[in-house]
Amino acid sequence: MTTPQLGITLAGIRMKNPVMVASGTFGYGPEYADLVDLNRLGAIVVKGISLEPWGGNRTPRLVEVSGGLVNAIGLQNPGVQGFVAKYLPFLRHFDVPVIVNIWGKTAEEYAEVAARLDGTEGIAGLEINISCPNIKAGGSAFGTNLESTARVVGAVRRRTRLPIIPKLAPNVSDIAAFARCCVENGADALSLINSYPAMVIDIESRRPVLANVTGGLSGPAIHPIAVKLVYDAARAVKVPLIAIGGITQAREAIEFMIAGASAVAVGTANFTEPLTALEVVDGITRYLGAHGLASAGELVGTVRL
Amino acid sequence: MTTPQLGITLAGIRMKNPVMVASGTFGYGPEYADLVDLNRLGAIVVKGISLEPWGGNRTPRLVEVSGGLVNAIGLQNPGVQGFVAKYLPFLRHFDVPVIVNIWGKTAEEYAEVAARLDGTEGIAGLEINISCPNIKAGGSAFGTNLESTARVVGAVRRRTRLPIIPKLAPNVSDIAAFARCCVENGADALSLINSYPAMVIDIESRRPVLANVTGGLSGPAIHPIAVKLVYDAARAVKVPLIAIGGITQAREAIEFMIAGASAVAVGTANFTEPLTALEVVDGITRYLGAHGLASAGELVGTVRL
Amino acid sequence: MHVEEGSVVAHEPMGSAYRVLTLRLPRVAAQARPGQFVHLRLAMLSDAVLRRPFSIYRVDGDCVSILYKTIGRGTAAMKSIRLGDAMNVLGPLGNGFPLPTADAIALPVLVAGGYGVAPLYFLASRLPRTGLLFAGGATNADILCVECFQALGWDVRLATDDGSLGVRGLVTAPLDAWLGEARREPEFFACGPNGMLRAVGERAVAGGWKGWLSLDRHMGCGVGACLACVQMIRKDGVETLARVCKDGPIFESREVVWEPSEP
Amino acid sequence: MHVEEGSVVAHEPMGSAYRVLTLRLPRVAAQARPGQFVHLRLAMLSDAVLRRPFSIYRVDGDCVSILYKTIGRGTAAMKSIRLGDAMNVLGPLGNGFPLPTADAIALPVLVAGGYGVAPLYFLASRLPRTGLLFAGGATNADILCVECFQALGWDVRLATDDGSLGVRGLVTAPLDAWLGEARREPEFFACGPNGMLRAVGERAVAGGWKGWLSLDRHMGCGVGACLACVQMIRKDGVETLARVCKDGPIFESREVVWEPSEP
Ligand SMILES: Cc1cc2nc3c(=O)[nH]c(=O)nc-3n(C[C@H](O)[C@H](O)[C@H](O)COP(=O)(O)OP(=O)(O)OC[C@H]3O[C@@H](n4cnc5c(N)ncnc54)[C@H](O)[C@@H]3O)c2cc1C
Ligand SMILES: Cc1cc2nc3c(=O)[nH]c(=O)nc-3n(C[C@H](O)[C@H](O)[C@H](O)COP(=O)(O)OP(=O)(O)OC[C@H]3O[C@@H](n4cnc5c(N)ncnc54)[C@H](O)[C@@H]3O)c2cc1C
Ligand SMILES: Cc1cc2nc3c(=O)[nH]c(=O)nc-3n(C[C@H](O)[C@H](O)[C@H](O)COP(=O)(O)O)c2cc1C
Ligand SMILES: Cc1cc2nc3c(=O)[nH]c(=O)nc-3n(C[C@H](O)[C@H](O)[C@H](O)COP(=O)(O)O)c2cc1C
Ligand code: FES
Ligand code: FES
Repeated sequence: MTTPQLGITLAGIRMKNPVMVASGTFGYGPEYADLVDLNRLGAIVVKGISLEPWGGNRTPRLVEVSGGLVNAIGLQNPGVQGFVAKYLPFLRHFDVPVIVNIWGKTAEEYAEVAARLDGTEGIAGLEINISCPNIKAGGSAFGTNLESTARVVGAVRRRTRLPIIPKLAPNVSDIAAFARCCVENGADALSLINSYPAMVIDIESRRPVLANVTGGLSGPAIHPIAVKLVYDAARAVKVPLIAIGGITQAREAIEFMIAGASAVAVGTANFTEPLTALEVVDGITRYLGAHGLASAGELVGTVRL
Repeated sequence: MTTPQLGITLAGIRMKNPVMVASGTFGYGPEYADLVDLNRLGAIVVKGISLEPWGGNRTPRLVEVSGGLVNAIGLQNPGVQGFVAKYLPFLRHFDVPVIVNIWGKTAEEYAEVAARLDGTEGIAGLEINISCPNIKAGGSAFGTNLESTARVVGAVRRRTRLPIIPKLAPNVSDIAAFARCCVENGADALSLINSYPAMVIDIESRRPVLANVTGGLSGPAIHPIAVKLVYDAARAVKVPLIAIGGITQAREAIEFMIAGASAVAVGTANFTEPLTALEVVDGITRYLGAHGLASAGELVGTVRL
Repeated sequence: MHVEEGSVVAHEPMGSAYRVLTLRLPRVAAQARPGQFVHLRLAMLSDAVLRRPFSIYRVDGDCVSILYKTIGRGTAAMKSIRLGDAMNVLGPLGNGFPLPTADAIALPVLVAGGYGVAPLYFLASRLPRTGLLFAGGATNADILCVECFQALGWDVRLATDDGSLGVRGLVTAPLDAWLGEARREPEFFACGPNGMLRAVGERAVAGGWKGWLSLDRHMGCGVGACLACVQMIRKDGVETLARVCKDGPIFESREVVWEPSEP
Repeated sequence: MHVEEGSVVAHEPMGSAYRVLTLRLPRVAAQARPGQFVHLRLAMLSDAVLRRPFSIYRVDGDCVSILYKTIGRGTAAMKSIRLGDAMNVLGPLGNGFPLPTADAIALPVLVAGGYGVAPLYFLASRLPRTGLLFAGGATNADILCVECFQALGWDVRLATDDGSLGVRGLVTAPLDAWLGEARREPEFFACGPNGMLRAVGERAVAGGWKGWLSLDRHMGCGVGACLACVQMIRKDGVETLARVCKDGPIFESREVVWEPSEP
């Protein structure tokens, strides 16, 4: 038997395997480079970038809960210029596609960030974060409304030739409608999902644990929810899907692919175990071999009803 | 120091304490009666009842996931007549309010069930399940749409004098809108939340584990999501809230009350530990004492921002 | 039925693939009947919300034993249970086998697949008389307790898929061989995989004999509340959904309505 | 920085409220510097997604020790760690203390609150000379390692909130007493609660001395990726958000911009 082919081309981006690392959980690359061979990743999605540098929320920004964590980092970042100057040169040394997660407070800001990154060497695609639960303006507010979703995706589309990948919010009743809306407005692929709006209260002080009051739940807790959303989206659109939510080992990634995802991204599990993404790659390889599948693509959307 | 007062009156229903057991996780009462002193519960919410007996979904109906379980029981029940004949006489022997969870495939069916239970001795209130993720018609389809929510709640309101408590779906972007919609249509209180639409795929067979394909996620995994929804709903409406989702000990119940819930219901944890609800009652009592609070009510909605 | 906290008094391997866990549980022990099960809380697995059901294998005085196989994450975590640990147990649950009286005419014929031998051993130890045990498994490692049954005076016939012990093949092979030449009416008591139960049930129905089958269903509550474990049952011509945990796990062969897809 | 699987070679109580856990971790041990920490994966707590950070307390050959207190569910679960268990460790992390040279003029003055003594002991064991240790805690159970420091030739001054050991009061009481009559310039190395760090920092700034503070922040990744652990830092008049896990945990007193609400 020949070794299964893990390589995929997603929205024109060639990846060695379908396993990426999720925005905000892997920094900008250097943070984990001593531990993880970046060249072995399918792609790196960097922390969300905005037009200007942004300080994020006050601390505490993160709290562990059963089976996950709730974060309200608040999209702290060095701004598009800071990112290009400070991190992109480092990333260019590696043979791994870099996808930049972008956000803004208005559709125009999103588009402006996209325009500035368009044509910049070393960027393979843009993930549009319309679903961050942790900033007042923009973020989730965009991604839970069809009109503003269309506005943001359309605005970005008009200002870049890079593949664009809107990242959907999980807290909607009809994910299919949002998936279709994004595709109609020019999305080349979709990422789903972002963390789920959540809240933790310290019962002794009776204060929210997070300085931002609420945050986003990520980790194994949300995996079965994410599988359902991926399954629903896969039946609504034809563009490739990047599935995110609670992956800790190959099993959850394979579940996502069977449900219809072409690729996956590992988030919170990077904190638990920095080598998770590489273990997932190995696990998928073994699984494909054991199931007589010649390529990762042969697994996608093969759920048997 | 005097012992804190745990008793509450919720939508006119007098309860000895604010700790109930959630629909579908405690049967109709007799199942746990050997283990749990029913008279010590705040209220019992029985498994969802429809106009006619209903067989539910095929098995497997339930699967454990990390920090929770996904169920697709499919609302199997003996119908309103069967319930009244078979279980109500048993429940009448206890000094505990019985809240009947009702559902239908049309707004008229909901209303008809309500009408038949109206005036029946031994029923303290009706919880309207507009949020079950596990039946094709009705269920969640009602609860994620404001118009049908209004229609079902209004129809039930017109046919009963019992307190009515719509049970909200978690998979909406704007829980406040649904809370207000229910209140405008006559709700006396609100329950939130039901289990979250989810899916589990067996990677060996590539089949959904549940015969129903998808199901509802419950348990600790959804607790931080539920706290956020309760917090949002509490700021939108004035009627009392019954918080449900992932309670395993007093801590989570107290968190819900601080966020704005007047009462709570224990669901999945009944399976893990049948005595959970009673332990929660004891834990709340201790907490109120330790914090110098004279009654459970003094805790409700006291989150400090 | 109790929720009882019991301390571990023994936890030993049985053969290469199974373990026996013994807990001091006076209240459960006092009520337990053969065919009933206990629902074990796995506190060491902090992200598990469900208990795990295990047939009662032995009751010795205050102590209850189960015999288990590592299947998935719950039973894997159970390996770390140590002497003296406290375990929270819900039980005894389920209806249990009907106990034939000493003067019953039919010969007790037990049919076990793998760990299905556990409730049958408890049954044998409580029966006023002896009979036959047919035990099957994938390999000789899955054939358990043979000596214990023999010590009680039972006639034991074995089958393994790989022929490593007894006849090569399914347990129905030695069973059918015996049925072919049997001089007494059997009354079946069976516990094992669905396919085996169904095969035993078919023979019982065909022969007009009683056959008590212990069904294995994934469970939530274990007490009849959640309706996760239902099985279609036909009684007096009426089909109803029975709860395996509460109305079962033992059902008479004629009652069980097998799904077409079931093996 | 490595992810290293290490086996437990010792796990002993220290006094009534603390424990010392020692792991064989050759690669971490070879790199570790005083003030750095390790991020421990808690595999026994299956619903935990975050590691737990602990200062390196000792390095002896291939072995790394931490000294910990039971605070919440993670450290409670750690109590069940047994000899021979495998633990997954990420480390060493953070910047570590700057090591004063043998001929530095200032006197090393360590200030510890509770388990804050852990990195300071590692520091003392690596310093070419001795100095003073001020250690404080709620009660005498929170005063640790006094003999170890004395064995290294350090002068130890104690304070407890309840007066059960040393001066009654905060650790700043004996510190201020000493400062009042000190004949040498101190260089502070402090680890403990925020309030204590702030107090030490204020004294350092006021006196024009160096003060190295080891900050304690709740952490996600531990490697600078998640931005959970940020602290406002002023350098050359510019305020930036530093990551305590990566740019710290040690910051110089002048750099730390305390939030108004912080004690
Ligand atoms: C009435 C009854 C009696 C049983 N008696 C025994 C016994 O004596 N010895 C023994 O080794 N096993 C017995 N089992 C099976 C035992 O319950 C499962 O092997 C065990 O639950 C597997 O748990 P896990 O976490 O290791 O497996 P996983 O596959 O990780 O479990 C996932 C979920 O599926 C459930 N599950 C998996 N396999 C089974 C199964 N075969 N039956 C029921 N639920 C399952 C688990 O309980 C859990 O909820 C019995 C089952 C039932 C219903
Ligand atoms: C750089 C650094 C060095 C440390 N060194 C030591 C040491 O040598 N000995 C020692 O006993 N403790 C030390 N701590 C504190 C230790 O990390 C916490 O006590 C521990 O994480 C508590 O975990 P828990 O699950 O028991 O508590 P829980 O309160 O249940 O934990 C919940 C969450 O909060 C975090 N958390 C709780 N308290 C703290 C805290 N004080 N600091 C950081 N995170 C916290 C946990 O890591 C976890 O993510 C250090 C912390 C840091 C940041
Ligand atoms: C600490 C943290 C920071 C995050 N920052 C971002 C971000 O900047 N942009 C974004 O689109 N998603 C961000 N996310 C969401 C993740 O990319 C991912 O969608 C989510 O965590 C679910 O995946 P997981 O369960 O594997 O963590 C962040 C998540 C975490 C935990
Ligand atoms: C097995 C099972 C059956 C349920 N059946 C019903 C039902 O009939 N009607 C209903 O409104 N909710 C039903 N629920 C939802 C629960 O009442 C509750 O809202 C949900 O489980 C979240 O709470 P938990 O996390 O404490 O379980 C069911 C939940 C489970 C796990
Ligand atoms: S397991 Fe809940 S009804 Fe049987
Ligand atoms: S803990 Fe992640 S950046 Fe410091």
